[in-house]
Amino acid sequence: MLLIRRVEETLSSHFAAGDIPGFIHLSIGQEATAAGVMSALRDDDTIASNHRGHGHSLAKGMQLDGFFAELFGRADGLCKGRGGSMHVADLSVGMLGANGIVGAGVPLSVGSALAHKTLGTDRVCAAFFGDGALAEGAMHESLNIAALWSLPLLFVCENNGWSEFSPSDTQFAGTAPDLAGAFGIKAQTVDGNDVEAVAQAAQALVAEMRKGGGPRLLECKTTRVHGHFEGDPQRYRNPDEIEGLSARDPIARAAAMLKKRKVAQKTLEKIADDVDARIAKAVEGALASPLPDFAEAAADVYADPLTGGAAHG
Amino acid sequence: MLLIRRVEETLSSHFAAGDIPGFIHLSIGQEATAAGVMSALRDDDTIASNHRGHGHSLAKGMQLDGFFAELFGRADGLCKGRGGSMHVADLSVGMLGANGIVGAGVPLSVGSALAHKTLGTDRVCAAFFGDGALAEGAMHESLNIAALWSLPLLFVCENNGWSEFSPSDTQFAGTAPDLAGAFGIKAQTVDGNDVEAVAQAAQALVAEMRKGGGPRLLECKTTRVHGHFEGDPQRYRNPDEIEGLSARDPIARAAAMLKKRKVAQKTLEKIADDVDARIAKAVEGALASPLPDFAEAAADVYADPLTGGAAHG
Amino acid sequence: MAETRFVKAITQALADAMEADDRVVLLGEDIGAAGGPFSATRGLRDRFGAARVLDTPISEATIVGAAAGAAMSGLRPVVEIMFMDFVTLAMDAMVNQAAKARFMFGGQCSVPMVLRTPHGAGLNAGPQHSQCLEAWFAHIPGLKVVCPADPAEAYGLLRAAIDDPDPVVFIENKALYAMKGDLAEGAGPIPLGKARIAREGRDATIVTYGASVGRALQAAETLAGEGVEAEVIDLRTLQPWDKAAVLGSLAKTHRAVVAHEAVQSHGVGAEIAATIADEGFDELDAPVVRVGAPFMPVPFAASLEQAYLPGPDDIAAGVRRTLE
Amino acid sequence: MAETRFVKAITQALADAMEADDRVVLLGEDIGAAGGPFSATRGLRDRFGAARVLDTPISEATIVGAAAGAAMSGLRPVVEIMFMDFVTLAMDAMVNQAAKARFMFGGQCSVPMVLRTPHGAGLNAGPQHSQCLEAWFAHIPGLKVVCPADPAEAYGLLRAAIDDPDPVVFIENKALYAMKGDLAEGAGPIPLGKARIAREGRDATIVTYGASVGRALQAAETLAGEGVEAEVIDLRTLQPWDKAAVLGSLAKTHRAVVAHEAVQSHGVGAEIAATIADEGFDELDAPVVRVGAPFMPVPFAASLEQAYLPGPDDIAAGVRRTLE
Ligand SMILES: Cc1ncc(C[n+]2csc(CCOP(=O)(O)OP(=O)(O)O)c2C)c(N)n1
Ligand SMILES: Cc1ncc(C[n+]2csc(CCOP(=O)(O)OP(=O)(O)O)c2C)c(N)n1
Ligand SMILES: [Mg+2]
Ligand SMILES: [Mg+2]
Repeated sequence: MLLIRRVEETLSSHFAAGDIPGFIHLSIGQEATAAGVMSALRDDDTIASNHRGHGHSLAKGMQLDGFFAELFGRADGLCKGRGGSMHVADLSVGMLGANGIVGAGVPLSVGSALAHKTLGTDRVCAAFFGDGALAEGAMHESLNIAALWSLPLLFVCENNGWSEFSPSDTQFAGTAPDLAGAFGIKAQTVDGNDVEAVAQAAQALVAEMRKGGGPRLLECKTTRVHGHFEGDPQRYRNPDEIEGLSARDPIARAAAMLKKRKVAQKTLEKIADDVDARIAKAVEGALASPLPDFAEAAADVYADPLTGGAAHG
Repeated sequence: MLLIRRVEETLSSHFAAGDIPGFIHLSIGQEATAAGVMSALRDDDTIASNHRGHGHSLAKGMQLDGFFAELFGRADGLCKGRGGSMHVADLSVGMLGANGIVGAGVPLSVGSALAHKTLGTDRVCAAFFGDGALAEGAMHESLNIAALWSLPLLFVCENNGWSEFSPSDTQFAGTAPDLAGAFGIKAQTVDGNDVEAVAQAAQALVAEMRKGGGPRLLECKTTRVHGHFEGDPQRYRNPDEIEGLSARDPIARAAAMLKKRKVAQKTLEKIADDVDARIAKAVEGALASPLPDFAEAAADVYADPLTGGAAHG
Repeated sequence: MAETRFVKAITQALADAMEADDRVVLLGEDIGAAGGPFSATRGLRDRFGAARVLDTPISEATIVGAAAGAAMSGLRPVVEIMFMDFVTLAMDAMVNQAAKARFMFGGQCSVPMVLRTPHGAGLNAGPQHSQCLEAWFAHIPGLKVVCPADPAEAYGLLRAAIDDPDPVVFIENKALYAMKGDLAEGAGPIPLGKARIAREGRDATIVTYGASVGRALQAAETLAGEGVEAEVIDLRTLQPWDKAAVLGSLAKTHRAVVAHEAVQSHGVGAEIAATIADEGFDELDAPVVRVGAPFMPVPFAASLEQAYLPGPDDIAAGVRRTLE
Repeated sequence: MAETRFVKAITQALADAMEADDRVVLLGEDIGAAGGPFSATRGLRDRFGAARVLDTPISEATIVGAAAGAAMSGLRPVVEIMFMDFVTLAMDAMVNQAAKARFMFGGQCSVPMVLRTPHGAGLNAGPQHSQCLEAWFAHIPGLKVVCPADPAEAYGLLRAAIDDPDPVVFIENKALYAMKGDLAEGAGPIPLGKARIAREGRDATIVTYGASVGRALQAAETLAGEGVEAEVIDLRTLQPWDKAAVLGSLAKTHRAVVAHEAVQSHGVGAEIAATIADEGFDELDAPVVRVGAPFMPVPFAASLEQAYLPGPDDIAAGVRRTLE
């Protein structure tokens, strides 16, 4: 969680400095959902993510150096600089990619969960999506198919109350749990800024899923602290609302909880120092990484370079 | 209702005789839903239909001669022979077309209802779709938008228990009313083979809608007596099930009800004779109608034939 | 005459069309209260009200389908799809419904709607936010496809698109939004289906559209320095396209280059080059050259994206090849 | 050698692929218990079980997206879309997800999936059940596109498509399903990307694919009676396509006709003709002629549909035009 926060703070300043091309969507204020859910998953489980995917990626164990290099558009990026923030992926840890198309990760998850089931494993897949994605037809189709086929698929709705610049109530007439309920899918809502609450709920749901219980939905009520993307002036938002978010900060709450449990201040500081050191090294590596090679990219559109007379195009 | 039945019986025999190109989907056994719902609609209301649209069309007042000529692929068809059964339409009576794409009529209805509302009328739109269409994402998106915008849109689900060759329970994990409920849309289920029950429910719902009550959903439980399309041997269906359908026949039930209310047998016979005479005339006209002209069709792709140097293509 | 940015010309065209006709309504994601992700609809909700500038949920398939249904029921909707890559979600509505309604219902109705959407790369927005998919729509009978090159063109063509009785896909290259240009006071619609000569020349014809018009003009400038006078034809409308203008120019220059930002293979340029290779064959003195993007998704990294984008140099090289 | 119908060759290829590799699973509407709307999967559910032959709800977008996700997670799915017109609902999954995953994830994964779908007219199925939309897919880097011409070709190409590590759109002209032809015992895959010469000739080259191969062969027969020997090239694969084979034939005949059932404008033929007009320019002795469907939706009535379909006569006329 702290890693996610520090990484995104680092990204925010590097973005402002112009080191990062394109646009990036930060999950500052939402870290507990990724960390909590991932506590229930194993390395061989899979997840599909959305445009706001840094937290999901890092919590699932994505390699930090490759992550930074990717966002900086460098050759050593996990995606060799071809995807960036919106497409960062690490298949080796079951992270099937951030996604630029709202809702599109959900059908991918249906397929991934189907593969887990068909191949006779007890793996599960988790699909992360926002409240805005609830309006997409893909959500509905996926809930239905997951229910009909009893797939090991955890639907994780990160409800941060905003869909870009529009408040949720202009976007969706129901709620995620009600929608799941219409398909007979068991759903639960938790305070998404309370990492323990998220973890407990996710662990219980995933345990049921591993035993063949079928799909589940977890709604995490959470807070988007930054703009929709970095650089968004958020004119559409009441400054008081943003101000009020600090009381719900998941990192501060987790730190307070740990203190209450008598975790030594030194231990916490040590964690923070480690995180910062890892980030510093990753950023340094990313900035030192060469720009990607165009010819190499062009050769990687297909797995199978064609021989003979045929040429793509 | 009787008109629909007799028309479709006529189509069935002409199809078997090879007079009708393509494939046709009959609504024999489902006539009461179309007739009942349409009793609640005015001429200036609109409907959108699906692939099984003969009943909706005729109940909305589609011209019979043009209907037959269309299904026979003739120049005097309502669509000049370009659409056939799956695309028969009569905009002059607010019938926005049968539709070959499952679920696609529903977003069109959203737009039509939006137009009614934006133009300040008290018109409503009714969208007809089957239980199989519930699985399409368009259903979900349309329910959501209709609810958010409080549109005068009546969702009519004709639940005949089949989606082509597959029984409903393999197709949709919930029910239409539950789904509507997830969006806060008031829903009602009726015996779709009881024309009075359908009519009463539709009239009550539409009255609320005209007063600005927003969308409603009406589920009609009904029976598909013929195959999915004409010529379908229905090997996937238990013959006993089909046998049993006669007890629920909406036409027989309506006739019995009218008898009980002391409508004279002669009156009923007169209606039947009128219907048959209209059909006979329409079929005759259709068979006498010339084949459509290709050049005329080619000129009708755009409203606006382009001048100057530009040519389409 | 006032200097206007491209995106402001779009806003102006929308506003003037809404002023002229009450039936014109706008639909799209974040176009109302927020004024649009690229600010193309800024101020319109305040001016025309929330009933005519509709903020929609993230439901591309249904908002395009609804636009078609509304167009069949008395409105003239203009729907915005935030990035052209997202039309992948709305193809049924556009292609099976809007495009075919008139024909398949025997001419009973028109579907007067416009789908506005930005295409193009240059913002490091990556593979799912940069595509140019106009060739898909140009392949579909019943649709018109428009792609303007500068602010005045954007204004006039959008007015014409909204006035048009048929469904129109109106494509705005997002790299042009900030472009400045003159827009005449009281400008009117520019007829669809008519190309314009953006620069006259006698040695070779460059056929292009959208943001590539500017690139072609730069190429022509470079070539002029080499003594080569290239004629630049801005198609404006891709479906229908102005075959007479293209063949007319070819009859003068006998050399043709077709350039666009979309992937070259199976792009709009293929149709133009193929038509030239048939109907213009007797006029041709050189191979018909195409300049388009390479056969790969649009890459994210700035360095890759720059190498990916077909630029003025590529176009100039194409022209030189026809003169070899 | 056994005489087999086209649709049975498809079934056989699916069965053999499933036998050879447990990871091959089928998804589609009514493909299981009912054996498929065109019977292409008849008997497979009984043979391989319901877990590998999945009857899906009517949710095209999600079943194609799920196929992509499953392919990234260890399966090799073959998904059936009942009519090609319905791919309009699944374009995001195919184009933004499956096609790009490999490239945009830096080569971390492949997406070994096949989307099977029937295209084409002739059944009076009307404007929304007859379209040929292969040009859309051929325009998308990352996809392969295949369209076989007879039963043996269907078998071999489908085996290759299922074996292929990349996402493949496999298109079956529905008018061919009943076609009979020989299928060799123990036939194997036919490599993607290689054309075949369906008939040799020296006077003109007809480049075509799918059901139009048969039409081109008929045209060639007619032309032979007039003393014109046309070479017929069956492309088999549209993306990639065998440029060397086409240009090689052109070098011999110096005349080219490109024929397909899809709408001519912006069809696959445009790319081929445009390539010929560039790379084959020096070999050309005549205009490059295209033969495709007119620019209108596929009409329903039998009389209109017959007039609509580009047939052997149209192809023969095209060849004659190159010889004028
Ligand atoms: C299909 C599609 N439509 C629209 C967009 C533009 N868009 C990106 S994020 C977003 C809002 C998503 O809201 P939500 O799902 O709640 O996620 P959040 O940003 O709040 O994390 C929109 C509309 C998109 N990327 N894809
Ligand atoms: C998008 C799409 N997918 C599939 C089909 C093929 N199809 C036609 S009707 C049908 C079943 C529809 O079932 P339902 O909605 O219950 O209507 P019913 O036929 O029972 O009246 C299917 C799958 C289609 N026409 N369109
Ligand atoms: Mg949100
Ligand atoms: Mg049904």
